[in-house]
Amino acid sequence: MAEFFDQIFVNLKHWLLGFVPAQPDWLQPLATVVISVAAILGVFASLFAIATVIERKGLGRIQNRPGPNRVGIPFTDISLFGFGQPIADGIKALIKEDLVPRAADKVVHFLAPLAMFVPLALTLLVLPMGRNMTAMDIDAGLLFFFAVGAGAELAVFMAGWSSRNKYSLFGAMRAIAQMISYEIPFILSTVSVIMIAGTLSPVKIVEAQQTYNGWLPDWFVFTPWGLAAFLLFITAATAESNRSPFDLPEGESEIIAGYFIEYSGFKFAIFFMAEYFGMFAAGGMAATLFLGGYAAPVEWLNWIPSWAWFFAKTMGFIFFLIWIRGTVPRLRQDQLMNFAWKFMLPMALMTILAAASWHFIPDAFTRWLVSSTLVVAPYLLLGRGLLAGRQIGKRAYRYAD
Amino acid sequence: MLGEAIIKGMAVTAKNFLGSYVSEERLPTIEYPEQRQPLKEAVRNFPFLVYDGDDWHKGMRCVACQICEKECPPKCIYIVKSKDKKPDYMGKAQFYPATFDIDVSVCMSCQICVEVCPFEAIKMDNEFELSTSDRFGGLLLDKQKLAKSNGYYRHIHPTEAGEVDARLAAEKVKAEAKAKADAEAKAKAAAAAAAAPKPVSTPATPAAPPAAPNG
Amino acid sequence: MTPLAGYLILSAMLFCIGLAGALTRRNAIIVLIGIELMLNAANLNFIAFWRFSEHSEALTGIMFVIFSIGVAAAEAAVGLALIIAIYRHYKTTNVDEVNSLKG
Amino acid sequence: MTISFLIIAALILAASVAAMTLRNLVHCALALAVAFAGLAAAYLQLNAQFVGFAQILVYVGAVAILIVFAVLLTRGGEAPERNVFSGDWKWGALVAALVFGTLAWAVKHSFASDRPLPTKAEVTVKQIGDALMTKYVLPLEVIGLLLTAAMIGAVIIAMKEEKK
Repeated sequence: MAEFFDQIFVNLKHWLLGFVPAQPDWLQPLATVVISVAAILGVFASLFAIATVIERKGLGRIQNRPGPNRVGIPFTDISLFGFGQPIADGIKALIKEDLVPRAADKVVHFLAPLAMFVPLALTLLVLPMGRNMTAMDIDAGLLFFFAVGAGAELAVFMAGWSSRNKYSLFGAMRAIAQMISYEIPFILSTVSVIMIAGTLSPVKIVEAQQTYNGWLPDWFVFTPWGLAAFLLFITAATAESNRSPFDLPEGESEIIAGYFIEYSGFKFAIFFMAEYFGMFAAGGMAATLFLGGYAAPVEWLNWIPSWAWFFAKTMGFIFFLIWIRGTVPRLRQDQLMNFAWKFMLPMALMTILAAASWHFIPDAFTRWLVSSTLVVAPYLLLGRGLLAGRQIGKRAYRYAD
Repeated sequence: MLGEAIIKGMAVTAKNFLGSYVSEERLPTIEYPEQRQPLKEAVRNFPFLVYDGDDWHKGMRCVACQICEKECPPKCIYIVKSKDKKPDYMGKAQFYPATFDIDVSVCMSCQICVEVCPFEAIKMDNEFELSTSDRFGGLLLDKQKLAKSNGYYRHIHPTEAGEVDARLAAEKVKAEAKAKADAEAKAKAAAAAAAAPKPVSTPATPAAPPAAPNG
Repeated sequence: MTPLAGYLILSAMLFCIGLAGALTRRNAIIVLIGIELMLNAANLNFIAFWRFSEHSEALTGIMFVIFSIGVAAAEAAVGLALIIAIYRHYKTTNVDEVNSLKG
Repeated sequence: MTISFLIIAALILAASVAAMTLRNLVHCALALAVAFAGLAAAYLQLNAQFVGFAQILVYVGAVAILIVFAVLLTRGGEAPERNVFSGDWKWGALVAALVFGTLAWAVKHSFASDRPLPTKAEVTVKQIGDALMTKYVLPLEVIGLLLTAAMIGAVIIAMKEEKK
């Protein structure tokens, strides 16, 4: 029975493929790709709608207010607890007039949201969303994930520059500087997982984490280097998708709305959706690399279908981002850069060293000892070292006191 | 340990988040149209005309003395005095306003008209949901729309209405006492006049009653 | 016209477009873009020959291209640094006007 | 000469011609990015997956943005007013055409024109990793050194000299 639910979507796809005639040999593979892509876009678009509501309700509840709970079925007072809100937002985005500034560079202005959305949607193809439910099971899946993710920076520049607006150019420059400097820890934090799993393919990385010893599953996050790499990956992913403490590019207080300032109507909605797709992809990859993808946390929970675990972990990551957004204030640009280059880069290199020591030391106890010291020691030294130089005290105002 | 400040912050927001589902004090929002904030007593928005009893035209206290019209700073009151009179709450015949318009788009709720009104005829209402689609006619309230019963006044401003009613009742009692006293004095004077001519003589011509009221 | 010849013709065309751009355009950055295109044309040749060689497990073609991408990235970085330094000094990136050797 | 090859070739050539001939420099840089992406597609079609993704990561992700930043730093944003091509552009075009002629002649008469298509060469990342770590470990170290030197050199060249 559990097997049936677990493979329900795979069987559904095979059933659909049955209708596709087999004469032209290129029709079958095309059909599989079309079905997978349609499924992914459908699922993640609805997840995007739900995520926006969860974000606004979560942030509201953190600030002791209920968040959207009005939009429901029209002409009745069924409020659907606010989950009608994305429909209202979608219609609003569709109906709103789409202004293009006169001085804007029409072609580049028009292509920017597309160039932003396509790479971030492509990154979803390599995520193993369930047992043999991967749209594109390729050997160098992780490299594909980072390569296509790097395409988003160019789109950010296109948006910022083509709007011919100083604020948007500022926002774009900040966003690119941030994305490039956080891309290196983002990639380096996964090198340790690749070393231990011995492959770049996310599917095999997840299969390496399926076993359980005793109660604890063999996830990489339960190893010292795994935990450090997981935290680095999450921080870098937050910075990569311009979220919460790293949302300088669209710092509303300073530069209004960053690089998508001259976009309204549906183009703005595409930017918004692209950002969320980036977060889903980062969440999915974090779950795949460190939290055992579609594996159940404990042995006897295996009857729950594998894809349910994947989406639970991804939405858990989204809620964690919302939780961080409700808590931590925004970083200054120089703090942001220092944190990336002076703290996260050395830490990422140290986690690779820790993973190496974990791999080559046979004895379990010394393995834990060496690996955790290789992670905790630089964490403390770097942390203390970076803070030593500056006097973190009460802020002294030179003029207004 | 580095980073424990972030963890402490996360704990606070987590407490708020979970608390908002559990304890009432962590979700103080009043969802406006369904639940309403109880208005303080002294809240005032636009004036209205008070009337006693149940017929708004007969019981209206306003006697069209037009003091409020003259005193109103933005000049948003417009009164046309009636030709005939109607008895007021003490039965004395008074004028009444044929038309009494207030342009609430101009009124600035300063309550000067209430302070200068000698007859307690105009008071401040706390009704604020007054949105209309018509910008001009819709905001010009005529006499009928302005008239509200004294019971409504006592409902929205209980203490103030209590004082006003007490004062009016006292005035009424005093006026009646004075009227009674006048009546007695007149009766006594009439009786005295009737008694005085009998003992002297009974002249043939009927003397005009010396109307000498002693008020 | 086998597929290998197709790729070779494509990379030759790409190389010549890059060469034409580098030779005819005024702006230094476009010259650098032309050089990038020429480098990429060469990479395409390597991969084409690797794909159509008998024992493709030797991986020489792929190795060459990986190192070539590394070197090209380094070269682009240094080239652009030079252009920015020249721009700061001469206030122009026009290749014809940057012709005096005096520092 | 499959259709997909023709599509990718057309995309690459169109993008690179655009990169060379457009007036606005930022448009040139973006066209170059499209050309790089087209080349990555060509590599994928030639079953060189690792190189295709490396191409996207390095070129589209970094070099294109580097060039765009350089364009902005040298005030290339606005469209140039004077003629975009240098004075004697005809000679350049002639030289390029000659080079293409010789190359095309060489390809036509070489053994390549009748080379049969061998089997699908499936290369896993593990093989590339092993090759890099065993046979090509020296070039790997040298390229690491070279990249560091290039980075430091680029920073020093482009650094603002302190006013003496």
